[in-house]
Amino acid sequence: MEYKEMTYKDAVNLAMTEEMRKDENVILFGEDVGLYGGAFGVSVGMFEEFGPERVKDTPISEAVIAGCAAGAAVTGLRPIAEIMFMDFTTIAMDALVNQAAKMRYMFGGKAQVPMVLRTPGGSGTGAAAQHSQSLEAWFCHVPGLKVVVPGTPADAKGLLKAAIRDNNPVVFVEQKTLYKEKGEVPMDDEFVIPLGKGEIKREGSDVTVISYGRMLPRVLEAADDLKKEGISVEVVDPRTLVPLDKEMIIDSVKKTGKLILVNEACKTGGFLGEISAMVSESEAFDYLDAPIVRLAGLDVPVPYNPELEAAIVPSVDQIRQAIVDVVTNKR
Amino acid sequence: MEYKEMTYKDAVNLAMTEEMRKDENVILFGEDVGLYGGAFGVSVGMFEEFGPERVKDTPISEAVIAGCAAGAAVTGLRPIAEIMFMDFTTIAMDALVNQAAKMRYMFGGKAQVPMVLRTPGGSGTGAAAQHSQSLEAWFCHVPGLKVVVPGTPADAKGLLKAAIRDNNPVVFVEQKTLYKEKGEVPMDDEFVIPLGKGEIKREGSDVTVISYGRMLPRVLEAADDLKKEGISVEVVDPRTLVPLDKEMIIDSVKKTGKLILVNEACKTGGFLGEISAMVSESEAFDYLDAPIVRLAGLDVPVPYNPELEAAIVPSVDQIRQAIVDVVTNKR
Amino acid sequence: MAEMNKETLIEMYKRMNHARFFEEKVSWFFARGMIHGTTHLSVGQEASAVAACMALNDDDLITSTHRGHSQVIGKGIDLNKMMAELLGKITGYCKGKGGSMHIADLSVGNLGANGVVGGGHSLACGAALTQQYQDTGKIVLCFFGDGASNEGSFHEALNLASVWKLPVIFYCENNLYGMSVPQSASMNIKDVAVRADSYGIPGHTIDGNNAIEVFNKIKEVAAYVREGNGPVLVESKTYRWLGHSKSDAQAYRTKEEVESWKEKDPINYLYNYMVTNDMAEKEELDELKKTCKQDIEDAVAFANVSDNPPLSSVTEDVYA
Amino acid sequence: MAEMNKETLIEMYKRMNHARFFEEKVSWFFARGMIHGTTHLSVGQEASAVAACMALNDDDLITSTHRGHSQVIGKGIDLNKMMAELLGKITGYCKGKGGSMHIADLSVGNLGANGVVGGGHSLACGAALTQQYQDTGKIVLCFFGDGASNEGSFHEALNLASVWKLPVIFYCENNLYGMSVPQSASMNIKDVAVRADSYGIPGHTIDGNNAIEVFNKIKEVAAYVREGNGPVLVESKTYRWLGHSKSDAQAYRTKEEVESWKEKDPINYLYNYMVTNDMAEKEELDELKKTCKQDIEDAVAFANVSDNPPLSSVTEDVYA
Ligand SMILES: Cc1ncc(C[n+]2csc(CCOP(=O)(O)OP(=O)(O)O)c2C)c(N)n1
Ligand SMILES: Cc1ncc(C[n+]2csc(CCOP(=O)(O)OP(=O)(O)O)c2C)c(N)n1
Ligand SMILES: [Mg+2]
Ligand SMILES: [Mg+2]
Repeated sequence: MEYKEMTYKDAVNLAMTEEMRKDENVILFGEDVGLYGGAFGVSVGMFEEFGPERVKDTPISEAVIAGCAAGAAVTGLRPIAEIMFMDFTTIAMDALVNQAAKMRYMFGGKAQVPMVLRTPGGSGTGAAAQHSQSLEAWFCHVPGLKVVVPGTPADAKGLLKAAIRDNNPVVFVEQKTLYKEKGEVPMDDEFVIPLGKGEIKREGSDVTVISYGRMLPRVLEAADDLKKEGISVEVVDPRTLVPLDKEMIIDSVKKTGKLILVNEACKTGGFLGEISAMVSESEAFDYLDAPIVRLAGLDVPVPYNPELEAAIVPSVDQIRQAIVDVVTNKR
Repeated sequence: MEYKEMTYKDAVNLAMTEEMRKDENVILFGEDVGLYGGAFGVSVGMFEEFGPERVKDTPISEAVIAGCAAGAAVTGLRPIAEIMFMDFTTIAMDALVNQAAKMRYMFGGKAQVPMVLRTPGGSGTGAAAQHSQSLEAWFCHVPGLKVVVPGTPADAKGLLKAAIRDNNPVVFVEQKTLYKEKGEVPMDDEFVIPLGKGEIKREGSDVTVISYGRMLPRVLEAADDLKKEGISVEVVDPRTLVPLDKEMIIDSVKKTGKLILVNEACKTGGFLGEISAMVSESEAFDYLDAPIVRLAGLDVPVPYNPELEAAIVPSVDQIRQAIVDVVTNKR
Repeated sequence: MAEMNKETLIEMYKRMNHARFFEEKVSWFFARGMIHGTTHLSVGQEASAVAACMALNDDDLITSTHRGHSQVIGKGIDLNKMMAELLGKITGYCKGKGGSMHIADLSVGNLGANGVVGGGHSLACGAALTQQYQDTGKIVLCFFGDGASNEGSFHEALNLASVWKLPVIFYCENNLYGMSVPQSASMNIKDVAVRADSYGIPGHTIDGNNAIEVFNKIKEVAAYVREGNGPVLVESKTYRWLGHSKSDAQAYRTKEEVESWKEKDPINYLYNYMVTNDMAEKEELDELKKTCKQDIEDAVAFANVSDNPPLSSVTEDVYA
Repeated sequence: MAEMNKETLIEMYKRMNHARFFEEKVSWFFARGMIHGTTHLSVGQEASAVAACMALNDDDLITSTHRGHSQVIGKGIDLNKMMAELLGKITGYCKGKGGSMHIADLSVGNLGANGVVGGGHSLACGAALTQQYQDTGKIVLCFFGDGASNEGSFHEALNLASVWKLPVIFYCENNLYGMSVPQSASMNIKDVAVRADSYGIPGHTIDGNNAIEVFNKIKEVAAYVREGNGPVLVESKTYRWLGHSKSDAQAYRTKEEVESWKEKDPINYLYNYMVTNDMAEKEELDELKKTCKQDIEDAVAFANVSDNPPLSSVTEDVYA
């Protein structure tokens, strides 16, 4: 396979571009996605290639962006809708949760809603409490939706292509602070990563660390550091939260007997709780020889001051320390 | 203390009425809460007692109902806002999550937002997928909000009074199917149950079952049944999910060594995961001698057919069976 | 303005009667606790719903509402499957999973009723976008109530549709109340149609109890929309005879008001119109009415002998 | 119409200059990476924001927006605390937790800027409800942009305010763009003010670069609103000279367009107005401008010597 180094943002762009070239029912709309290229520049160049019929600016109206995508999807298009910040999905919840997610079931299986709602989540950009949330856990609690959070450029490409081809509404959570991160990305336009398949980003035997999205590079860095100290960390990235690759998680925990979970969302009610509970009620429970540790965001709105902002999400140091503690059985 | 038997619905009404008599800054608004008395009749008689200035019908506009409550609260009133079905809080999320919950923190502690958002959750009424959800887990994931789910008429009264007096935005989740359930309710108008205090609804020693809201009576029934069979079940009702009475939960698990969690929300991403994870990372982990079991709603939209609808939430039988399995260490 | 022929009017009369008898039957079931949940009946609003649908092409699309029985019968529906759905049977439109508030039949362009007031506005935009993008020549009619026009989704959808010139008719069935709240207490305007001005689109107010007026206006508007001129807002004034839903003491309105509207019965109006204009004989229409009633009895019989969905189906159809 | 005296105009001129210099400084900081995050500057919109606030009583309330620096300076603010907030310091209005998009000062009736476009509409209704209910005689002015008027919250809030006769002025600063999208591509109307008709309330369009016109119109409207007549929608046409936010290549508009608006500099306009009408000497105004510039330097000095918030504060102030 041919690879090319590119940013996470460009990988998202490439996935959309390739799918739009292949299937003319794929269109993109959202606020400022056209000429402006999106608030984060993700769709730069697409307006020029596909024109105003396929790359459409909307008014500032998140509810109708999501609802219009659902209505278009159920009638035969495969829309990609962008909500500029994940915080503003709050305005689109009825359309997503009550309409898009439920239409198929409510109508007895006679509808399908192949839409993707792309939205960037996460703090770290100095944009404060209303532009920095990580709300993926909400969507995971809604049957009918699939939820994807890619952590690398290659995953961003492969998963977005799968999301666009999927016949269900998919919430595709991009990571603002990864947008400019680079990685090797397969240029094959049939490079599609199936939703529901996690990836072991690094094999190890002493402890399993599950993480995704923005925290993934930090976990890998901590794992690298600890290798030198003789601690072997297995890093599992579920990549899609719904459907979740339970098997991969359970197998890894059975192998290592120890589990640490890392993300940046507020701890209480976050998706790490779901993973912890799932493991606790699985056969892996009997293999656990230490408590399951969650390292997550503090339960606070995101503050503006950069030092405070940095302090609310797990740092490499904290992750490293947590791993050491668990492996050496300190509580 | 003087007690009176009354329904859950009347207990909610009584709490509001008492607080409105005491504090004229307390007002109620929502769709059809006035002359009509609310879709479920909860506010019947209040329009007559307090008049149109204090019991106000709104247009069908959930976003402004929640936002207006936040704006009124931050300027000195103590509004109670009703959203007719919990499903429609989807339309009010920006106001609740981005505004009400965050104002205090964003403004450096200089604001307070003493509002209550009352809304009935749950299935069991034949109203299908868009009128039956249990979405409390979402709100638990939002720092700044408190979340209450009363399971008895007395708790409904005592907790709602506490919620109205609280200086924070409180999401008060009523239980549709409990509205007509009766119980003894203290008539003292200073009967206030502090938010964050759970209650052991029944003491036991073999297993801890944590439940709240609509599932609570089922758990108690199962516990009663099993007593006859010599199984001693401790039933813990957290009553408020945020703040959560972790101490009570941890103490109970340390005592019994076994934990079952029961609610009716969809299992994946629900609040039971949070409780499970919290216990797994607490000192109670070492006392656990069986996997933590979650009995929750199926991960499906709520179906219309009554048999299907009944099948998606845990039944008394299923709860009983789960308890027996855990106690006898069957997986 | 399109000409109406006898065939069309007869079909309209038939569907209006089907709607009326269907709902009377549903009401009867509810009174006896034989249907669970709740329902929102549109008795009195049959002309508004049926005539509007009949003015569309057969392959045009609609989004329907919680008060949608007349709407979907107007669009053309299999009464058996509809009754079976109300009774929660596997033979129902939604295999018993949807019920009264979620009747959908994508095969005839019925994109579904909606339990969320205002939930259809933005879906209609999306459906219209598909038609525009694929150049199908079809248009979408979006049903909603006076109350729904106060939801934010109304505003966002009409604005988007206007800016994108989407082929949608936003069709407000103004029955003067949103549940218990009269229009005067939920908006400070007399005609919902004036809201069209906010989007730079045409707005019309019509007598929703006059099937002829409804049919003609929607025909006219549909042609305009189909030509690519963008959306139109049409407000149809009508009235629901019964309570808002299953349990409603109707303290918010007077018996006299209800009675005065019963005198404007849309079915009688059409009957008299056809007879007066020599388009049909009384006997023919009376006979037709009987058939309609029988059709509903047949639907009940069909539903009654149908099975409940198997328990195993509860986890099916969540994902495609 | 209220008379304007010299004192008022001088104060207005001062605040407009404060706003201008404040933002120039902020822009300077950003260009050097000395402030993190993003910001939305209102250079060019000073008259629209400041004159509107000054037409209110001191204890009236406002809700502000993401483009709120001129608005909150117009309402009266401590520049030191504001600059400290931009720099994330503990001495800032929000103890460094809010930043540019969340400046609030409840003590002067500033209920806070809002990072959510349209987020203030319904908060303003609530604040107005408090005034009405407690009969305080105060009113609320709700700032928002042309783009924000396409959010559903706009519709719900104006409708509720109208039905409840709440004392709010909905004040749209129409700077012709919502981020990159021109008004013509986001709504099919020329004046946002026509949307007032949907709620049966008065709507006015004014020249937002003319401080005198803004002041007089808001005075007049405030009196109407204060008398209990319900809300009013006022649209103030203006223009932002700079990009939407920190990074904006402005491909969506021409340099000529921007230049033509710079010729309508609201600060110059007020300067000339005062001089021409013999309300102030040039020297006096030039001197004042210098003082304003110095005030901003002082604010920077204050902010610079202020501490960062302690890390421990990160978990404070979540709950009351
Ligand atoms: C978003 C939402 N809010 C509230 C309700 C509850 N509800 C159902 S029907 C109704 C009244 C709707 O009024 P209108 O739009 O005029 O339609 P009508 O019932 O008069 O046909 C209400 C408030 C709902 N289903 N959805
Ligand atoms: C709900 C929401 N959607 C989108 C954004 C991103 N955003 C910030 S400012 C802006 C443009 C707002 O336009 P307008 O209301 O005209 O105000 P202006 O920026 O022109 O002052 C957008 C889209 C946001 N902050 N909130
Ligand atoms: Mg109505
Ligand atoms: Mg603008």
